[in-house]
Amino acid sequence: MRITRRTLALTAFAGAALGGLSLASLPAAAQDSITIGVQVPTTGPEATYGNDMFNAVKIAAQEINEKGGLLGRQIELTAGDSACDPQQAVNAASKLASQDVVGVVGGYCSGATLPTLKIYGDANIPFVITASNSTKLIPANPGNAFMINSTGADQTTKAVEFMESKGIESVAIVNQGDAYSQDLANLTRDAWEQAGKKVAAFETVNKGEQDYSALVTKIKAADPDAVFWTAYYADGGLLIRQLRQGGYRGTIAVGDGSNSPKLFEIAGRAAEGVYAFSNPTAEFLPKAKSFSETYKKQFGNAPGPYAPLTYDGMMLLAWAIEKAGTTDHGPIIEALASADGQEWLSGPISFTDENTLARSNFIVLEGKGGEWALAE
Amino acid sequence: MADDAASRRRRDPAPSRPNTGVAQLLAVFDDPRKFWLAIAVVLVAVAVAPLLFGQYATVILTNALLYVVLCLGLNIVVGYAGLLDLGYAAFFAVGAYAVAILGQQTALGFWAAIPFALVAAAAAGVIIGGPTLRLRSDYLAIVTLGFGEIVRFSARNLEITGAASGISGIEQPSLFGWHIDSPTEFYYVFALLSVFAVIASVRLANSRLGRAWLYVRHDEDAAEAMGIDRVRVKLAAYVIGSIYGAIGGIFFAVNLGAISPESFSFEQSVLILMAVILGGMGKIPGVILGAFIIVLGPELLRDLGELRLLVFAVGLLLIMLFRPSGIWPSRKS
Amino acid sequence: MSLTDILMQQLVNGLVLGSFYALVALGYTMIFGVIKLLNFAHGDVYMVGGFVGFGVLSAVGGTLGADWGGIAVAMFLSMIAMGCLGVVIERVAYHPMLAAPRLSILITALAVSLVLQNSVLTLTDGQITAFRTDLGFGGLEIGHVFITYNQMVLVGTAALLMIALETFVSRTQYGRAMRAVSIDKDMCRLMGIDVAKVIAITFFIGSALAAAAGTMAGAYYGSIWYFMGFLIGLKAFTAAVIGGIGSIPGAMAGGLILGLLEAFGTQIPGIGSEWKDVFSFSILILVLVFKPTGLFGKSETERM
Amino acid sequence: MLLKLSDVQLRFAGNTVLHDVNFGVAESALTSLIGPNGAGKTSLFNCITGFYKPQGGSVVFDGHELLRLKPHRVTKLGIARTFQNLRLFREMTVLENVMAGMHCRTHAGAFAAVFRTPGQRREEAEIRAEAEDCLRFVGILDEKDRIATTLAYGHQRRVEIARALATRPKLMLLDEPAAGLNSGEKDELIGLIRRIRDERGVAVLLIEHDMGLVMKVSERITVLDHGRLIAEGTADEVRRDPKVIEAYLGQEEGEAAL
Repeated sequence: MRITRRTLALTAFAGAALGGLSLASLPAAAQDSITIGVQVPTTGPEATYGNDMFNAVKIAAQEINEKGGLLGRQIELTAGDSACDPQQAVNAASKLASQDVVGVVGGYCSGATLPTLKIYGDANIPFVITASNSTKLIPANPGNAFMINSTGADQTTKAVEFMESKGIESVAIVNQGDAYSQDLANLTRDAWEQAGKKVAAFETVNKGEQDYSALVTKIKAADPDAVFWTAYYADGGLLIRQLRQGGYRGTIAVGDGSNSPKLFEIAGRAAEGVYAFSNPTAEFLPKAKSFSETYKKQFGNAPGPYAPLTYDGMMLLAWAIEKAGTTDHGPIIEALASADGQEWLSGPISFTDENTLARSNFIVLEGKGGEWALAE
Repeated sequence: MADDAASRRRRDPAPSRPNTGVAQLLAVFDDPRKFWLAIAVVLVAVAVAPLLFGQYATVILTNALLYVVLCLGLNIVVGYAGLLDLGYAAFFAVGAYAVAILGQQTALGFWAAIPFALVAAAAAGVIIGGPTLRLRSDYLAIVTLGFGEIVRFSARNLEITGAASGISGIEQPSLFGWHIDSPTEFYYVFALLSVFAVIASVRLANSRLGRAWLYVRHDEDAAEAMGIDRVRVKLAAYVIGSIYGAIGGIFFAVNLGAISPESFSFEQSVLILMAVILGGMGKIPGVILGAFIIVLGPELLRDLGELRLLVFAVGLLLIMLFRPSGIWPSRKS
Repeated sequence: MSLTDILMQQLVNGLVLGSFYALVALGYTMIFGVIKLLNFAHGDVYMVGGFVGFGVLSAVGGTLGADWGGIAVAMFLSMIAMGCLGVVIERVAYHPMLAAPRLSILITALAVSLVLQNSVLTLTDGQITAFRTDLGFGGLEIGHVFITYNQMVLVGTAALLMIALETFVSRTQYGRAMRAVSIDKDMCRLMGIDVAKVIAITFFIGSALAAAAGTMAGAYYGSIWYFMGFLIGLKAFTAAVIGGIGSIPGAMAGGLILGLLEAFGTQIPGIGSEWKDVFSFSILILVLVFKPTGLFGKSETERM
Repeated sequence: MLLKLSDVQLRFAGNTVLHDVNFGVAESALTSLIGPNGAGKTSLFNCITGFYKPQGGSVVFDGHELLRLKPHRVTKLGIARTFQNLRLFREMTVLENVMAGMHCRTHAGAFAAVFRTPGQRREEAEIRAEAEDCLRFVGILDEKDRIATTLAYGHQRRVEIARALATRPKLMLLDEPAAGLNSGEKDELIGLIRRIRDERGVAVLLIEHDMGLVMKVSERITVLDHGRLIAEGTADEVRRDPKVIEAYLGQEEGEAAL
């Protein structure tokens, strides 16, 4: 009889667990509100950025709700944690899809965003991607997703143009072996070689590796005019520090993943004069002033690098819903595609045929006195 | 591990097993009617779950069933043969990449690619296991860890594996005109795989080879004195484990449609191992329970967030210290 | 830079990196010596040591300054704290398992490693922590070869610690007992040696050395995070295996050899830096398969 | 000669454990290997069965050189052994323990097991039948479903013997099979050893300290002391050999009441 009881207990457990799952997938809000999904990493290595993006959406939704909501209904947010991991992102996306969301905003790690495109595509849910910008997303987009961050290709164009203007002839490109930084590194190498310049070294380091001295020596031996780090600030800080420590005196530039005040904490003085290519962050956007203040007041710190874009993403989606005049997915997607270049915090938004941002939004920053300032 | 034999018997009752000693506790499952009734209840529950619960639950359950396959495979290596494998995700990766690459580079269909993927995984198992299974058992753990990382780095660096971005646009398979595409369809595919995996595990455990694993794990010398080639028997466990991993990987790849190196990290290997140990090494129902805990736990306790892995790690430590045979009850001796 | 300059510079780089590997490898090898356990948690003790060192430096940096003086104090306190942590880990997790099958104790070690790692992950939200110091970038330039003062202090400290350890093991009563325990525990018990105490001391010293490495690495490289022990743990294990696991001089030599191999390996034409770790792990596997006793290890019969 | 050892030499870390040992076991013979503690008897067993690798000499069994063979190959050629300290598979039943012996006489692999091929099912039945037969032979068939390590000590010894028998050996090496048995059990053991030889035609080589048992059961006795072979012959010859008396008198326990 023992075993029968155990079987019963387990069955009960399984039933409860599944019940819990199906409850979790019920619409989070009452019938008369509009549910918007927010797909960002709220756990995992990139949680800081993810939470930052979520906060930006919260501010946007709050502002809309204070003005009476959308189509006369209030906005409810529901989070899907991608944890920057493809499998978890799929779980999160399925959860959002089964909650009948009107649209989804977010998307940070490109690798995690990629497999979710199909899920939203199958359900025809409008998806405004506010950070992920790998060019690999473009062919995988079934047509319902819209990328409002400039793609890696745009960043490459900016980087090449800027380095050429500085008279740089040879460059060493270093990435971190993840989808985002490898994509950017490859694009930059191709563009740089196409411009008839020299790629002196093309290197990959591993995340979490502390000692780059051997690489620094190799780079020094290749003697490039500039080093371009295409990955994130954490390891970038270490590399910059060791490059300078090892006596490298050329130009150092970093991609948008390294645009963080923490770069200065880690690299210290070595970060002075480092150039960063970045999508527009709040402090350099005149229109984002009040957004920054609200954010600081509400969350106690300054908005992170993807906050304004994500705020824009929510606002753009809201605009499209209003324009479509319905919560049906099809008309909203049509409305998004027709975005007419009107001004948002980060500038005008309109889309190419591939649903990517029609203009490059990249700016160049320079490390000055322990913080980022506009270069040029 | 008193329990391997127990679980085997639970699943596969011998027709006339007398109620002496240990067999007594398992007497319930010696009653074929009750045994098959329990099996039937489980199968019906598995079959109707997607109809009762929504799409989200279906996706999560699909994931849990994938873990069931992976965990049963690792269970053969760890639970039966007693080999600590810290790089199991590597075989998962070999299977996934093999079908993805064959699907993109060749005209082979999905089904025709499967044998190649399995052979690739078995070959990887032989290549890594062959030389290392002679070594001390703890060296094996670290070699498998190193091997897991080598596979992940290689996938990240090579052109053919799509480098860090991985491979996307993997075609979903069709079977006799039925295009396997929706989450619910994939759920049933994985449910079928799990059933096969359980049957194969039970049959293996009940075979000459399965007993040899236990002999070698309990006492290598005595086993060898009985004429059992311990290296060969361990290699068999390792290769079979790798095939299970590859099968999981193959269907993981077509289900997700896109794969990248992050899915095959050390953390993945550790999660699979945790499931096996938490549930109970060597016990098939325990391992299945472990797989469900590892997958459903974090979904049910979303608030845990970052604490998720810590909770599992502490659980693992407590299990090892206080109940090394795992959560699933053991037979008493 | 001429080829000679490059190679000389890589020699310096390899020595610095190798010093870290050697310090961590020593703990691996000593602990393996006394309880034949591959202590997976060792790399994480290094990591926690880095965080404790950072905590101490943040607290005392104001008064003592955050250059080598303050770092020395931080390192010392971190060594003591991690030494105690090592003893606690042994007592709580490994001691009850010593009679259990080897598989169980290995899994327990893995569990301890995961608990340490994820505790820090939870406390830091998985974020990298900047380890701020006042260390300068100055150094000596010999020809085209550049050696910073920091590198000199670091290699010097590592050498001092290793000399101290070697003296301890060969000259003191406990050191001799440690060697005796690694050969035959039962015989030691019969001879009245307090085996449990010797094991505790071994864990203390091994963990303290890892903490020294962790603190120095944090200060020298400028950042710490929860996962920093994983890679170095694997590398240090590789170093211990190259030298012959169980052998103290072997761990030192193995650390330096691996450091140098990695540094020079970067220069090998045709192999990109992305293959660096594959290169290290392949060395590990090759050594284990073809010369499992390493350079200095003694072969042991696992037979009855 | 079924088994022939010539000049077998074994050294451990500089200590010579076996000095040029020469001896043999005839087909279907009952032979004992005796000697004081530490004489190297078990080491010699380990050299024969492949667990130790002697530095020199040769071990020929049934026309095969065993010196470089792994233990499982030796067993497959027809040498089975028991262990001085019981080495039963813990937490497994008596029957499962004995089934281990059949491993080297059967072939079914993973594929056959997963698909339950007819050959595999036949083989499983054969394994079970033969294991039960071996248990019947040693007289403990009724205990086949108990956990082996819960049996009475004397019966655990028999499980080991049944397990060795299940390998279908030509030669069986028994390492102190009477240790820990009471006198009644010892008598039964003598009967069992004789039946192994008489009914199954298996030669037996015995290491034993109980001289009464050795003298009763052995046709030939070989004496080992400090790794050297010091005497060989029938029970009476050995009993009278002065070298043997000296070797045993030198021992404090004087356990050998010759």
